[in-house]
Amino acid sequence: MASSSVTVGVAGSGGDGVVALGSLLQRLAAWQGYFSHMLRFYGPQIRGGATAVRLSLDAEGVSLPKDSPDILVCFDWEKYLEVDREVPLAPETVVLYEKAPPSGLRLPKKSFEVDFSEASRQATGSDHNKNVVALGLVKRLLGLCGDRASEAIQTDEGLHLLKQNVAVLEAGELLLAGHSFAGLELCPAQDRSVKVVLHGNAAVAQGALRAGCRAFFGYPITPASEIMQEMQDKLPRLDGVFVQAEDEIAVMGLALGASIAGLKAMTATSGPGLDLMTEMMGLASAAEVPMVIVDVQRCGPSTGIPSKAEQSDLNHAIYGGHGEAPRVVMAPYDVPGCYRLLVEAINIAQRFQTLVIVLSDQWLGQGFVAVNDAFLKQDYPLEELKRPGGEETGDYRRYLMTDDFISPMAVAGEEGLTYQMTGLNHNEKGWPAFDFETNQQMHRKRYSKLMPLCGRDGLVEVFGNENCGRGILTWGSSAQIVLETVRWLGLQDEVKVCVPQLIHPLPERVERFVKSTDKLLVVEMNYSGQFYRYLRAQMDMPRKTELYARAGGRLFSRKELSGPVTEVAR
Amino acid sequence: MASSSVTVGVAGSGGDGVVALGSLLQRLAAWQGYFSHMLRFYGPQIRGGATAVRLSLDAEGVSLPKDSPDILVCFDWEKYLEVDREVPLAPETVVLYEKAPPSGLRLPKKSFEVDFSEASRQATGSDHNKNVVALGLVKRLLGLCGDRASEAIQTDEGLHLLKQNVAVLEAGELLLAGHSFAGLELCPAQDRSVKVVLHGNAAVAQGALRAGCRAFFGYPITPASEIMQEMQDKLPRLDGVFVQAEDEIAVMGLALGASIAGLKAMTATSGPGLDLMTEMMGLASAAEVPMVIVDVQRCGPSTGIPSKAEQSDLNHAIYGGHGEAPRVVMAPYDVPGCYRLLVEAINIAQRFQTLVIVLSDQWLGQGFVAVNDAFLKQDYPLEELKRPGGEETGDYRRYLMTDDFISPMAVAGEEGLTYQMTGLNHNEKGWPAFDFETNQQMHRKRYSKLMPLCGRDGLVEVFGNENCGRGILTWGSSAQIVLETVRWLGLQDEVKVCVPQLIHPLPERVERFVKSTDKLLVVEMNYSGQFYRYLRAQMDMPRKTELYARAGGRLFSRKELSGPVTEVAR
Amino acid sequence: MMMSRADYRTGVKPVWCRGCGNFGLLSTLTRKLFPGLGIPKHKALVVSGIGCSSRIPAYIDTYGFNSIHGRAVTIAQGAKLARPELTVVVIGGDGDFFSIGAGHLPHAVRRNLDITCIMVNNFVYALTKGQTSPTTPHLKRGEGAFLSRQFYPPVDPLLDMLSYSVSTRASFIAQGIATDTAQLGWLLEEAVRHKGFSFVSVLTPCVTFDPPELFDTIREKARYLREGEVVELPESSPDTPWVHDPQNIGLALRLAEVSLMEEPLLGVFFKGGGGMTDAGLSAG
Amino acid sequence: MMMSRADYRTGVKPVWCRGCGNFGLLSTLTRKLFPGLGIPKHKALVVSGIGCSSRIPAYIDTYGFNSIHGRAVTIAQGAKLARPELTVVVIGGDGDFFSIGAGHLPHAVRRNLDITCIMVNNFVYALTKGQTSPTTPHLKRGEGAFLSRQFYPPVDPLLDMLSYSVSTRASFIAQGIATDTAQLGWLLEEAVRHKGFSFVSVLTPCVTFDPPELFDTIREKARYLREGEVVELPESSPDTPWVHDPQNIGLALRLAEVSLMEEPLLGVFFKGGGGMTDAGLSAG
Ligand SMILES: Cc1ncc(C[n+]2csc(CCOP(=O)(O)OP(=O)(O)O)c2C)c(N)n1
Ligand SMILES: Cc1ncc(C[n+]2csc(CCOP(=O)(O)OP(=O)(O)O)c2C)c(N)n1
Ligand code: SF4
Ligand code: SF4
Ligand SMILES: [Mg+2]
Ligand SMILES: [Mg+2]
Repeated sequence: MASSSVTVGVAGSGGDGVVALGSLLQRLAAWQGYFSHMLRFYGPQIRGGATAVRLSLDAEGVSLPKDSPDILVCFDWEKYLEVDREVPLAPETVVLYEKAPPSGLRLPKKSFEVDFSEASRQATGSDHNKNVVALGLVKRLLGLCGDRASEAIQTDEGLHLLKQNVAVLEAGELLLAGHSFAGLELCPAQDRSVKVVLHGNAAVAQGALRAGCRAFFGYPITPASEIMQEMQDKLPRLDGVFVQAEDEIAVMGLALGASIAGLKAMTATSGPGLDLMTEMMGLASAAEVPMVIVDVQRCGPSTGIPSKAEQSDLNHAIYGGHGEAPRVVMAPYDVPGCYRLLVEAINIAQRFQTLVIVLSDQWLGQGFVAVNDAFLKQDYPLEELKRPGGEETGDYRRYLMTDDFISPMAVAGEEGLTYQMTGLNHNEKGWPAFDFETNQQMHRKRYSKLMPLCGRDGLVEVFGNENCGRGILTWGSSAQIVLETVRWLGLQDEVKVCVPQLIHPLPERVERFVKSTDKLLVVEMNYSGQFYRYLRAQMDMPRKTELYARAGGRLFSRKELSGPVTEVAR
Repeated sequence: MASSSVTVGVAGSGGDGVVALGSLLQRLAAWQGYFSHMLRFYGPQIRGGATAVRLSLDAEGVSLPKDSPDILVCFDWEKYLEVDREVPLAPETVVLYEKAPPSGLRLPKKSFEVDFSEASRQATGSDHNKNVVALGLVKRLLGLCGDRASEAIQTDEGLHLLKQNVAVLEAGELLLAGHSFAGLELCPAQDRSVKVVLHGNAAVAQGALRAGCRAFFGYPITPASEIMQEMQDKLPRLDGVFVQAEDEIAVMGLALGASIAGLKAMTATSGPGLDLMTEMMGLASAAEVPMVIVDVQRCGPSTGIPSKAEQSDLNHAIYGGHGEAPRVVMAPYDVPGCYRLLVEAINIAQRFQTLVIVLSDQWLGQGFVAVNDAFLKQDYPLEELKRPGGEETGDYRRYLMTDDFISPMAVAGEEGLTYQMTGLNHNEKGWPAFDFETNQQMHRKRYSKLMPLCGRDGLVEVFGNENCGRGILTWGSSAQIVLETVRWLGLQDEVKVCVPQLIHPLPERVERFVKSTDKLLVVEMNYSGQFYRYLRAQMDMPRKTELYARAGGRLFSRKELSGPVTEVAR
Repeated sequence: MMMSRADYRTGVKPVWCRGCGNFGLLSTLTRKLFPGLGIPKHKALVVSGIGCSSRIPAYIDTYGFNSIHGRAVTIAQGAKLARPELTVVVIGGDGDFFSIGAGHLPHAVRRNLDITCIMVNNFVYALTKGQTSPTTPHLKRGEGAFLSRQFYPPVDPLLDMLSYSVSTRASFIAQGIATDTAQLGWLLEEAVRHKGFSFVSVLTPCVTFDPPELFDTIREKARYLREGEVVELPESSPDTPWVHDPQNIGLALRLAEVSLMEEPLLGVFFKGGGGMTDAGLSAG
Repeated sequence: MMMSRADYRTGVKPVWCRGCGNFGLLSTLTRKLFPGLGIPKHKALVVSGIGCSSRIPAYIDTYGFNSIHGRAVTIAQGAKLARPELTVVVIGGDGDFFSIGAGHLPHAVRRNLDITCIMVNNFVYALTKGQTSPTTPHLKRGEGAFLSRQFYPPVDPLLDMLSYSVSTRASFIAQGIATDTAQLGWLLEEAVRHKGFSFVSVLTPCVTFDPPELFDTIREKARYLREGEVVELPESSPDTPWVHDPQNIGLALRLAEVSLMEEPLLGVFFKGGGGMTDAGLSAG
């Protein structure tokens, strides 16, 4: 009986080619039409330490890797033990390992010692390709022998390693030939179209470019650097502007400068960098300069755990900075959503002349998925600045009070429309003003202009039975596991799930969702329940509201969430 | 009939000696035992522009200046019109002015043109001392002729200007001799002890020194610079450390360095500087380094209105910074409170090894009051770091998990107790740790250690009839006007007022207060109701809760607040 | 389109004190620099930080941005990259450029975009009411009549800018004085014309917070640098005088070592070769 | 109390790659510097920023603080002011010191507190996986074999530190190489002994992200500076060689102009006179 979804784990040291094995498997499968999702884990070593991946291959849609892999390839038990919590063994796990396990470790029944290195040596004279040997074996176990494999190997850049190593791959396929591995074989992919493989950081960059972003400024920081990398690679060809700056304050200054001169500008960072941007965030808000910041969240506070996900920057995104500097906060929950939401974010920044902060996180940003490429091909309407009509010449008022509180904006360089901006409180002309009335009026302008966003129902997704009174509210990548857990427990009819991608200002649809429940669960990955408290601050919650929140450092698992999810559905 | 309280206004240009007049009057009166409170206002000019003061003199206790002065001294009507909203005329105001008013301006009945300059010239040959002439006249009108005046002039440093100008003062006293000014005379001060004259910024600095603060690092910023000034003057004599640094990031770095080496360290800043401290705030919290930041709030966002008060940094103080970095947030509401709260803040920082943010504001910080000096003479117990017991040598664990979550702390330089700090997630030894369990445990430690503060009832004041069900919650300097308004409306028995000086973590006494009301009003000076939303996020509020909040730039007045206050009391 | 001088002033009245040196800079910009180079007002962008000097954009009717303390040069670079046809001028105080903003300068120099920085050096934090700035002359406590709160030696803006320029050899570095608007106008024109990063230090009196002796001393001791003429060194200098050659960075470094308080030199210190093309940056 | 070498290591295993130059620095500190100067471990404080190099405090059993990116030098100064008897050492990367942290350096130099900064210059942002840093050698795209993403010229740490020191004349500035721990140990001892601010640049291979050619070139071209001996200049230099005198700041500025990629000079560049007393600062 073939499965619709199989999870493969690989563990070893960096030098064993662990991540390469996972990536190759993912790409090969994508050519056969399989969806997939790969999680990567590293030990504390900067390079070459313990490494693991956990990877789901799915015939029907992207699903999360199971908590324990169905197949584990282990190159090195010592390294495995540094990351075992990320690829734990279940009794059913099929283990393919190279060297004998340490005496204390009890392996599942179906464990096989396989000399990958030897097979590599036999095929090529060196054991450099033991990961390709293992790939061959896994490929056979999964029944991944579709007709497109050789085409893929010939044409896919990402598979060029296999091109020179077809013999090694084939050697792997022949190993353990005498054993049967029932239940590991994958069903044929439902939709055979080749899937696109990318991670959230790449999707963010590509979405931004699609929306017309032509100016990116960055400073390296884990786990956001891939966005900068992608922008550095792509912007020059698009005649865009790219600078790796001296720090995150400069990043924001450069980006604001580009924005007032008419380019759609953005940056990406993680927690510590976001902190440094705080003062500039206030300036962007006060002077109403369009700007997008993507924050790929990692564990805080301070340097925290740079390589692991957490959802703990929400407070700063919403409330960070002195004074009152309204901004928009959004959060995608999956990789295609990263793309779509960047289009939205750039659009909103332009339309509302506002700062938009997009909260991604380490596992969304760095986890590779194979998905349908529909989101890339879709049509996206783009928004541009509201422009002065022409009649203003001579008395152009940059901060004119209009009905929708959005003033027509000229950009530096346009004839007849010179104006002066300032972070000081200012009047409609942009000139400094030190009186209460103007201060109040401009606060009102900056807050009110964003209110129409609350009606954007499309930025909130509700899954499950809309009529039931049990609800779960969650945001960002946690939503993926919540949804999987509900499915896994078969509770789709018992509980509905609301995932807002616009978080601030709070969409009306979220309020309606909360009002329609009598029992509510909020799930998020941070210690203090930031989203929960943000919701409470805005509206009344059902008496029976529970919060499931904890610090990051390990992904939520289905097992972990099944308690609270079952409880709310009951 | 003598009054127990009179409000005097002065307006003119900077060169007219407006502020000097106010200060001299305040000091002279303080020597007679009068309480007083002086508010200062400036126009946009950097120096020498429009200037005004509004000053209450009170025989019974510190009271706020009335919305309109009983006496206005005006040196220059043109300048007056730039600040007229701050010293508005009432029909009863007695106006003493030098030059004829512009034609459009209607003066109250009791208005007198007085040639202060001429009187000055007659007494000294120059018109430099016209403000002293006016002082003489006002002094007579108020009946401030107590026996201590000449002693004061001889001995008080702050009055040395009068020492050489006794003749001028006397010339002023003789002006308008033929008129009667009934009702302006002040009752004798109830308590004749000489009052101490200082502003909140000075009180902050002195309180900190009293608590043993011996390291101050600062960067100039309005309206906090006076704290730095005071520290720069006083620390050297106390063998303390002072540096004016290159920016606010360096300020925090220097202060953290001094703190880990065993000095009680602090800084003071305002909004933009606080933004720049964000990343360091997280480090202080993560590494559990004692630290106090005083934020003298001004209008935001961004540069805003640097010279005017607002209460809009609360969100950043509570929530600012990526990740979850627990800290303590406190807010004094009057000048003696600034002193007392700094003692508390430094104590709490030491005892809990935590970051404490104290929120003052421009008018609290820069407004001079004359008050009883009891708060200076009081006994204040001081707290010191919880120290390692001695048995640790060899295996000292800096972040030991203890029952109260506070670990004994050694400071750099102590023998046998070396340890390594980091902003990375770390274990009890302080060594980097990248696992979820340690991350969760250390979050719990940092949050839980602060919980005992919630029981500190003494940090919350409740005024009025504790048994009534109508309540007002307010914080910071707004509390002064709320309390005055309640008194002014005679509603002390109808409504009780709760003023927490500890704001975060939320004191239980605030929760009890809220629970004991069925109708509640929250008053604060910011646009979005930050304190109100913070309360909502923590607890259920009565269905009938109203918020009165608006941006800064003008002080609340009794008249403005009487509507909402009457409404809640009804 | 011809611009008259008046075209470059907005209707906003400066908040500066009477006699403030900033008025000299304002008129140099609106009456000399912009009309002199014929820059249409919409083609210019003036970015400033925070300080007395930084209030200037509100008074100049070009595009303007009075931004935040110390960061103007970053905003200016972003705008220049986005619209290379703009004439971008950065204005800030000594605190702005060399205290809180000091970290941005070496990087701006090496990027070498065609922008012009004007540092209004009044030796003090004026807007915040007279604290010492990084350029406040160094006097030990009680040693001199003024500014005695400064305990550590001042930074040396010209020397620093020059040392940052050693690798690029492409910057323009000059010093003028707000009280000689004729020379200042010329220096600023040269700076704007220079293709690449330019830095002009403008010695500017703050009549409210500087002790009057400070500027009296500066004016008295000031000497003009002229290309091809012998440099007048202060008497204390052990160096043999040389002929001023602003193309020679070695000589420029020696010039910059002359102490400002001993002999303020006015003129072009260094004028390097052309910079990289702006495109270089986005080709990254 | 005598300290053995082992006393200065904690039980924490370094996370660095095999072959990383940081091991050389670690052993220089724990086996040479601290025992050599007989500094009891509780009398030393090592403050670092963020980066591969900045992980070092966890491995050294003195007081230590692995702080945040670019700010270590500020924390170090605060600690030194509070406890002048501490030996305070700052360790950070090239990114730490000269990118995000660049603004703190001129001010640290002029304060001239008795602390020692060690810049681990590996020419790259290593911890974040290989981006260009401010010291990455400048090659136009495609021109050289390595690091071709760097489009603007590198900053010059030694020249900058020297130019900051011109006013104080009191700093100590040196360059060593992580692969010669004997000289490095001596340089660090001198730096710590120097009463005042010291800055030591340590050329350090990053075996993971540097192209191997980079360090091969550096090692091959490196020359030692010795007091009283003639300075060996690169062939391209037009200068006439001179006798090395680290007390002469003018000569030091000339030394610093020698391009690192042409001839990395190892030794003490400058050693100024004693600084102000630390007390000067708090006497303010
Ligand atoms: C982050 C931040 N810190 C401090 C301030 C307060 N501040 C305003 S202007 C200024 C310095 C003014 O000195 P300078 O740059 O020399 O300009 P000047 O007023 O002398 O022209 C300071 C510290 C601020 N606005 N922002
Ligand atoms: C504010 C902030 N921005 C960015 C980062 C990410 N980051 C960590 S280390 C580093 C640079 C590392 O380079 P370097 O300082 O040269 O040290 P190395 O790793 O090469 O030793 C950066 C940018 C950070 N930790 N904090
Ligand atoms: S304080 Fe000084 S710099 Fe500021 S406006 Fe007045 S004179 Fe000019
Ligand atoms: S990446 Fe480079 S600097 Fe970092 S540990 Fe590895 S070799 Fe050392
Ligand atoms: Mg200045
Ligand atoms: Mg480096």
